[in-house]
Formats: sequence, structure tokens, C-alpha cells
Amino acid sequence: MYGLGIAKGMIVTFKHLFRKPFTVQYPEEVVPRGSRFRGYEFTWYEDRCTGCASCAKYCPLGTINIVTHPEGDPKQGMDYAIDIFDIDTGRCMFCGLCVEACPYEAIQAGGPLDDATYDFESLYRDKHKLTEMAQEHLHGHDFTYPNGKQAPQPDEKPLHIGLPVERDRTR
Amino acid sequence: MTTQLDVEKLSKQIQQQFPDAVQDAQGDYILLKSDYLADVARYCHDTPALALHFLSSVTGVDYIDYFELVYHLVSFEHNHSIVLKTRAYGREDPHVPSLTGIWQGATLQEREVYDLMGIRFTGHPYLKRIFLWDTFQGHPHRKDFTGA
Amino acid sequence: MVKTNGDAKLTLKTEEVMVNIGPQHPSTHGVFRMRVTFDGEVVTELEPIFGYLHRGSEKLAEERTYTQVITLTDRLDYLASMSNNLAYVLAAEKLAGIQPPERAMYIRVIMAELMRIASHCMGLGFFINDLGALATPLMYMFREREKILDLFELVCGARITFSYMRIGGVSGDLPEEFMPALVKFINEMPGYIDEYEALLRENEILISRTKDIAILTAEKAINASVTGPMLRASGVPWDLRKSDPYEVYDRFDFDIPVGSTGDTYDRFLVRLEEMRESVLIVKQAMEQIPSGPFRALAPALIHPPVGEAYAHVEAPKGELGFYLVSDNSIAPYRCKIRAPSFINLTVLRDLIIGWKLADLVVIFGSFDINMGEVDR
Amino acid sequence: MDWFYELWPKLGEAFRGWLESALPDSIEGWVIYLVLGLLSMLVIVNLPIVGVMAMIYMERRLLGRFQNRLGPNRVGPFGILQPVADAIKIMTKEDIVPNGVDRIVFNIAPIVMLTPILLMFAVIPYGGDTFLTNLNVGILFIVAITAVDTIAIFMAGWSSNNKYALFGAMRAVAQLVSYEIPLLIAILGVVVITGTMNLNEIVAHQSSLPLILFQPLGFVIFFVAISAELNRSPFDLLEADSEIIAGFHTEYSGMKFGMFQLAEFAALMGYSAVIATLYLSGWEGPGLPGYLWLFVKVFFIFGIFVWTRATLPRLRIDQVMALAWKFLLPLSFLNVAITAVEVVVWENGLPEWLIPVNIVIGAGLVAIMHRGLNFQGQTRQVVPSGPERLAAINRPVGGGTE
Repeated sequence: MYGLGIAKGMIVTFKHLFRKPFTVQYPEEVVPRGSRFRGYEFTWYEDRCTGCASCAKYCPLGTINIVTHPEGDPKQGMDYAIDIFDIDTGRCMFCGLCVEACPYEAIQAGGPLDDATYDFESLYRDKHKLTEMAQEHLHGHDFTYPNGKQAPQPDEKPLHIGLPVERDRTR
Repeated sequence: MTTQLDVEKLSKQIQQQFPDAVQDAQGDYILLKSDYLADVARYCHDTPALALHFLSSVTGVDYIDYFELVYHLVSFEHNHSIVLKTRAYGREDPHVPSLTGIWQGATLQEREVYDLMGIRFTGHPYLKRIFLWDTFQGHPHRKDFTGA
Repeated sequence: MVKTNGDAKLTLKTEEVMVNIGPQHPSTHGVFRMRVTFDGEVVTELEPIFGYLHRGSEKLAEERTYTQVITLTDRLDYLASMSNNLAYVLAAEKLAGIQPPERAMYIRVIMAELMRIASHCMGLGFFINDLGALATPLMYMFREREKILDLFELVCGARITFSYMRIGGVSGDLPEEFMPALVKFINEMPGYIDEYEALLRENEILISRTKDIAILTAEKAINASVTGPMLRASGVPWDLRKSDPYEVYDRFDFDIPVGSTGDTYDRFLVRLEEMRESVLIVKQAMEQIPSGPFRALAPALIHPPVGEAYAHVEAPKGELGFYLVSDNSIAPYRCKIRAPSFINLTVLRDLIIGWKLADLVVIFGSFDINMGEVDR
Repeated sequence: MDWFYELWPKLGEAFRGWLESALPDSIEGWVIYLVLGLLSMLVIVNLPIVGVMAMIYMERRLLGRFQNRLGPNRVGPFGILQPVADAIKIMTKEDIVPNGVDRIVFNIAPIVMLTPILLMFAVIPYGGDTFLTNLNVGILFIVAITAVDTIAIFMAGWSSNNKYALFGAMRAVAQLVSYEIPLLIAILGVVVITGTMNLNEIVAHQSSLPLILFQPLGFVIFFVAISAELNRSPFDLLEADSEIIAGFHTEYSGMKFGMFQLAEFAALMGYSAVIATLYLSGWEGPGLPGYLWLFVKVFFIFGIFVWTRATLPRLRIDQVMALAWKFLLPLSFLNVAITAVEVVVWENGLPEWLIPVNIVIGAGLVAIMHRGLNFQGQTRQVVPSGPERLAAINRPVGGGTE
């Protein structure tokens, strides 16, 4: 009879009236992100980076700009000092290829959602800004990298071969 | 599993119908002379043993010396497929016959190839740019395209 | 105005109105434009106009390495990125002769089938929305899609642009928490599909709006290169998962839903049934999945030998194919995408002419196209 | 507690007494009458505006819950101030008059739309003694005055110089005029039973049992027809968002758009009150005072409107017309005929055992009549798409001279 199908549908919607809403209210309640979440907060750890520029080569958009020069005593193992390491997050599409490319897991994805800014300028992150963000992350997460590994304490030696690089954290 | 038609056998079959239509037959494709393309396509479509009623895709490839047109044909009845190829020479006005009369599915795809590769399909009912605007100069998928 | 014809029969002659439906219109599913001529409410002429979202993906692919092209395929049909990834990596593997390990193939199948459910959720939801149902079924379907996206986020870290598959496998193994979440979802999903059916399948208004509307005959569908649910709604049991099995689809037991008449209602039902079949495939894949490596040992920059390869998958919208030509460099010489949404639009004009304005949006909705894929 | 039940008449009396004592004796009686009349009009005009705010809030929240989400909950506690925010937004928006519109008609249309709707609230009885005017042709007045809205919608659509608006206007003319007829004839059933068009007397007639029990078929027809009149789903073709953007008010913005929205919701509220008055014994009810009972009923009916809106897809214009002319119109005639027979046979009021009989007759008639609609599609002649279908559609219509 005409109307039975409509009545069936009406019952379905009526049942939903008494269900708990599926949506959550964002600022009060944040859905937990997965551990592999590729978010805005690209963290780059200078203490792990050797300056090989694999990430820059892998980036499909060329958002990573890296300039190095050889440095250090050849007897203790040659190293590259990183002069420039910039990520233009404004152009980044968060494909995660750079994360996969890095042999030392120096660049890692992850982070919160609330990283919106008002201008493109602040999305261009240079070495200092990235180090700042990385330190902020490490201090907030008990010196653990986003991938779950333990980071060196501030007084410890960096992980990569060679001498510790002189860091300019004051900017 | 879709089987590849035996290229050797099919090319002989085509040779019988249309002498010197087949230029080359190797791998999984048959390279045809562009003059015979429409006839051979019609033959592939109408022969009950082939029954290639489905034109999967039309592709243009720019090899600088020539343009290659690739037609993927599939038969749903016999579940076999064949790749037909043909070449269009010249950079100024390369052209091949249109297959829209045989497969309606070729209309939009040929328009796309015309738009992006600049290959003219003679006999196409509505050959017009499809993605780019009508006043656009050049054909961006050509290898020598340097920007508008 | 009533005027008398030569043979003295009265005809009602009205002035025709030309309306541009799109590029900004609630029912064009993106930036698509139809230049439509109406006689009253009846469509007498229609010309689809493309290109508002043309980004030249195929040209961009020629300047990127084989791995980097994966990120471009995410943006083709952005509601079914996993299927696009799959089609591309299959083509690249065929070109380079790389065999992915078994576990990777199962993971890919699970992802592709989950993606099909999500894509059909969106397709059906917006189709019902075009019918005027004020987003209620759409919201329900969004809810399930969100759950699938949560699963994808677990495995690859992104919700829309996954870039999960790699040439020779996938970028990461399934995390520990994935399988329990998947089991929970797969057990819930049939109940949700029952809900959609109760809400929509027998709804008289929906039936009266879709049944016998815009019939696409099987011959016409094949001749016009229509693929996917649209083709199967016309009664052609052509599904690449069965007729040309890729990956491990030949190990699963599932049906291909086929329509009887090829009208809009059949296209709706075929998608609804396909969601059930996808749930079934995922269930079997979960039971069969072996342990082992998730990625073949392939170099980071592959140099495939000179040649060409065409690989196709049954994407939610139809047959998605990648035709790659290699010149033994790190980037493809030519990357052609056979986009199902685009080619399905061949029959748009023929299907819509003669129907009313209200049918126009419904028929167009039943195509379930995606502008990212149409314009590429 | 007497003042609680008779709040508005008592308030009026008290105010009148105060006015008489406060004003000097030289002021004549008609001035007081005028002041009182203006004041009560002010109350009546503001009633739909406040009610519409509550309804918009309720609709959005309910739709949210039907769709498994929360709905607006940011402005004020539970989002209760959302309609206020909406109103402020809409009033401060730029009032755009596009090029090429018929300026006068374009500007008048919202006023023509809203005024009749506000007039409608004058005759609705809110309680035993609470009404602005006790018209003896009350229901006729309501139907007549709200029919003006058709013209307003057509004015808006025609003057907008927009093809979508034109589509909306044309649909409005076809749809609204068609549904007036079954609507009126369904009301006739009530009038036949009660023997009056005065809304107060209709309510008084239902003091024992609501009329929906004796008029189930009439109620269904009235409800469907009123859904179409008010552009509610599934008959919201005039502003079908997926087809013609927003229909007749596509080009309107700012407060002019707000007036259309206001008129639409006020009409919904007014007609919900009419449904309550005609079929659900109006303000009558135990416990609560009449004006509160009426609003409970109004919001209950409104909730059903929201429910249908949340569930149902939209019909096509020819199906909507078919429903009116092939289904509702014959049904409404049958309804009047059956009611008339019943009233003639049982002169001194209808017996209660007629209630199940009426329901069975109504269901049976619906089951028989719906076959004529051929909505299921199986019996309809199948026409292929494309040029063949166009030829089939363009075949000559009309009698000709054979």
C-alpha cells in the first residue's frame, strides 16, 4: 500500500531522534589522532639530521630548502653543518614522503590540529623555528619523538655521527 | 581473467581483410596505418569472433617525431582485449580518423586528445576544446609546450 | 501561446529558456557546468562544459618521479584516493616488473574496498540530497564515512589524501590498533546499510522519482564506454574484480550486483548492494591476511625499462586505468589516466534530454561523478 | 488561579480600567477603544515574530537530532539565542537590489508576502475569551487572505530577473493554486459537521471529542494540502535548493529575505494553529490555560512538519500536480459527501462508534485512490531518453479538429 515505505523511513529517522549525536563539539572535545597522523606540526630534529637532503629530493613540491657545507674533523667522521633548513608549510601537502625518505628519522610528522595562522609568513618555517617547535614537542612529551623513540636529553650528545652542532636557539 | 588476443593471429586476420593496414605487430599491440584505422576498428567491432564492443580508452602520446594514438579495446562477451595503435605525423596538423561513428565512448576522449595533444580527428561531430578555453593557444600535453 | 499548425492540430508552443546550471550550483557536485535549454521544465538541449578544475595532472606526472606521482593520484577522485593509488601503483609495478608481497596485496584490497564503501556512501548521500531529502541520509552516510576515514588515519595518517600505497607494497604495515577497529566497524556496517534500506529502498517518493527515469540500455552503455555501477545497473555483469582480477580478488567469494532495466533506481540499488559486497570482501580478506613483509625490496627511485603498461582497477566510479610510458628515466614519459567519471559523462546528454529540471539533477546525481577526476 | 487561566482578557480589562481612571473625562470612549485595539494588535503582530524565533530554533535543533548531530548550540545556553543572532545578522546584511530587476515589484513582494500572514493571527482563538476579533466567517477569512501569498511569490519570482526565480514563481502559481481547492474542500467537512465558520464555535463544538476522530480523512487531506501550501517537504518545489537554488527568493538578501523567511514560518505557525483549531479541539484541554494548550498543539504539529522534512525526498512538479488533482481532490469530495450523509442521518451529533468506521472508510479510500497515481512506475509507459523521448513529449496536445 502507498505510504508504507514512507512510514518505514519515518520510523528510522524517529529512532535517530533519541540516539546520541555522532558529532563532537570541537574546542571542548578533540577526537584523538592516530599515532601516524600527518598534521601541521612537522617536527625536524637537528640532533638527528645529517644534512643528506633526501627529504628535499623526495618532496614533490620542493617545499624543503636545505643548504649545507662540510664541516668537522675527518678523523672523527666528516659531517655536514646545516646552514639553511626551511620548510614552506604553506605549500606543503602533507604527503609524508619526506618522513619516509629520511634515513635517520630526523623529520617526523605529527602534532595537533590547532595550528592555524593568520598569515602565510608564519607558515614559512626556518631552521630556528623548526628547532623551537621540536624542542617544544620534546619538552612536552618527555623527550620522546613522535615515532615513539627516546630522544637524547638536552645535555646528551646528538645521535648522528660527529660533533654536536652549535645551535642558535635564541634567534 | 581478461586474455590478451594473440597479436600475430589477429594481425594476419586483419591483413587478409585489409592488405598493408598493419604496420607492426608485437608485444600486445597492433600498429595500424592511420588511413585504415576506422576500417579495422569497424572490423574489430563487427566481427562476431572478436566482438570488441567496448572502447576502454583513447590515449595520445607525443614521441616528438610522431604522435601515437593508443586504443584499448575490450570484448565483454569473450573477455579478451587488444591494443590498437596508430601514428599521426607532423606537428602542424596531425590527424587521424575519428572512431566516434563506431564507439560513442570516443567522443569525449577524442575531444580531450584534441585539446591537450592537438591531434585532429577527422569526422568527429563536435571537435572542440574540452578542458581549456576556446582561445587557448597551444596544446599543453605536447612535449614542446612551454607555457601559455 | 496557442498557434495552429498546418495540419490543423493544436500545439502548445512556448519560448525556450537557456539556463546555465553551474559552475556554481548546489547539485553539480563540484565546478561543472551544463548549458541547458528548457522548454517549460523539459530539457530540450544540454551541453556539458568541463575544465573548471583542470590542473593538468597528466602533465605534472611527467615531471615527477614514479613515487611522487602517487601524491597526484590522491587528488583525482578525492573521495576514493585509495583506489586511485592502487591503480597507479599497479601500473607502475607492471611497468617495472615488481611483485608486491602477499600481505601488501591483502592490505591494498582491504583499503580499496573500505574506500568503495566510503565513496558509495557519499555518492548515495548526495544522490538522495539531489532528490531533496534535506541531508538526512547524507548525514547518516557521512557518519559511516567518518568511521572509515578514522581507520585510514590509523594506517596512513591522513583522512583524504592518503598517499598510502607505494610501488611494491604499502608505506606502512597495519598498526596494532587497526584490526580491532576494523572488526568493530565491519560488524557494525551491515546494520547501517539495513538502516539506509529501511529509510530509502521502499520509499514511494524515491521510487516515483527514480523508477523508469533515464533508462540506459546495455548496448548503449557498452558503446559509450560507460563503466562501474552505471554499467552494471544496465544489466552488464562486468566488474574488473571478477572479469580481470587484479591483486587477490580471485580468492574471494562475492557477487556482482546487477540492475535489470538501467534506470536511476537501479543505479541507486546497485551502489547500495555493492556496499554489502564490499563488507563481505573485507571480512574474507581479514580472515585470510597472511603475515610477512608489507613492502617489496624496490629501489627508491625506480628506472623501469623502456616500454608501456596499462593497469586498471574497479574504482568506485568505474574502470580507473593508468597508461604509463617509460623512457628508462626516473619519471614517466607519459601518464594517461582513464578517468571513469569523465568517460561516463559521454551519455549525460542522451540520458537527460527529454526529462524535467527536477529529473536533471537526479539523473546527474545518479552518475556519481567527481570533478577532481573529470577535469584532472 | 483565575488570572492564570484568563490572563489576557483580565489583563485587557485591567488596562482598560486603568486607562479610564487615568485619562481625563474629556477624552471620549472611542479613544480608549482605539488605544486598546492598537495595543492588542501590537501583541498579535509580535506574537508570530517571537513564535517564529522559537520555531526556527526548534526546527534546527530537531533537524540536527534527526540527523544524528547536535544542531546550533553555541549562542547562549543550548544555543537558545541562535535565532536572535540570525535575526541580527540578517538585519545588518547589505540589501542588494540586482541590476535589471523590476524595482517596485521587487521591493513590494516581501511586504505583500508577510502582511496577509500577520492578518491571519487576528481571528485565531487563543482561549475562551482571548482573540482579537470573533469573525463569523473566520476560517474563510484565513483561507482567503493567505491566498494572496501566491501573488507575492509570483511577484518576487517574476521581478527578480533570474531564471531560477522564474522557475520558482511558475511552480508556485501551479502548485499553490492547485492545492487551494482540496484544502478548502477538506475544511468544508469540518464546516458541515459544526455548522459554522466561526473558529470559536468550531472549538466549542469539540469540547468533548476532537474532530480529527470524525474527520480522519479530512485531516489527512488538509495536512497534505497545507504542506504543499506552506512549501514544506516533500512539496517544497518553490525553493527546491538542489534544483533551482532558492526558487523565488534567490535574488533577495538582507531583511527582505528575512521577511520571506518570517512569512514562511509565521504561515507555518498560523496554519499549525488552524489545524489545532479545526481538528485537535484548539485551545481546549485539561489543566493548562487555553493559550498554552494552543501553543503546545502548535508546536506538536510543527514537530511533525519537521519530522517529515527530515525524512522525505522531494516530488517532481508533475507528480505534485497529479497528487492534487487526481488524488486529493476526489478524496476531498468523497469526504464531504460522506460527512454530509453522516450529518443528515445523525442530526443530533455523531455517535462515537462512527470513529472506527470513519477511520476504516478513510484508509480504504486512500488505498483505492492511490492506484490512480501510478507512482510506482511499473504501469507507466516507459519512454527512452534522448530525442525519442523529446518527440514523445512534443507530440501535439489539445483536441485538434479531427
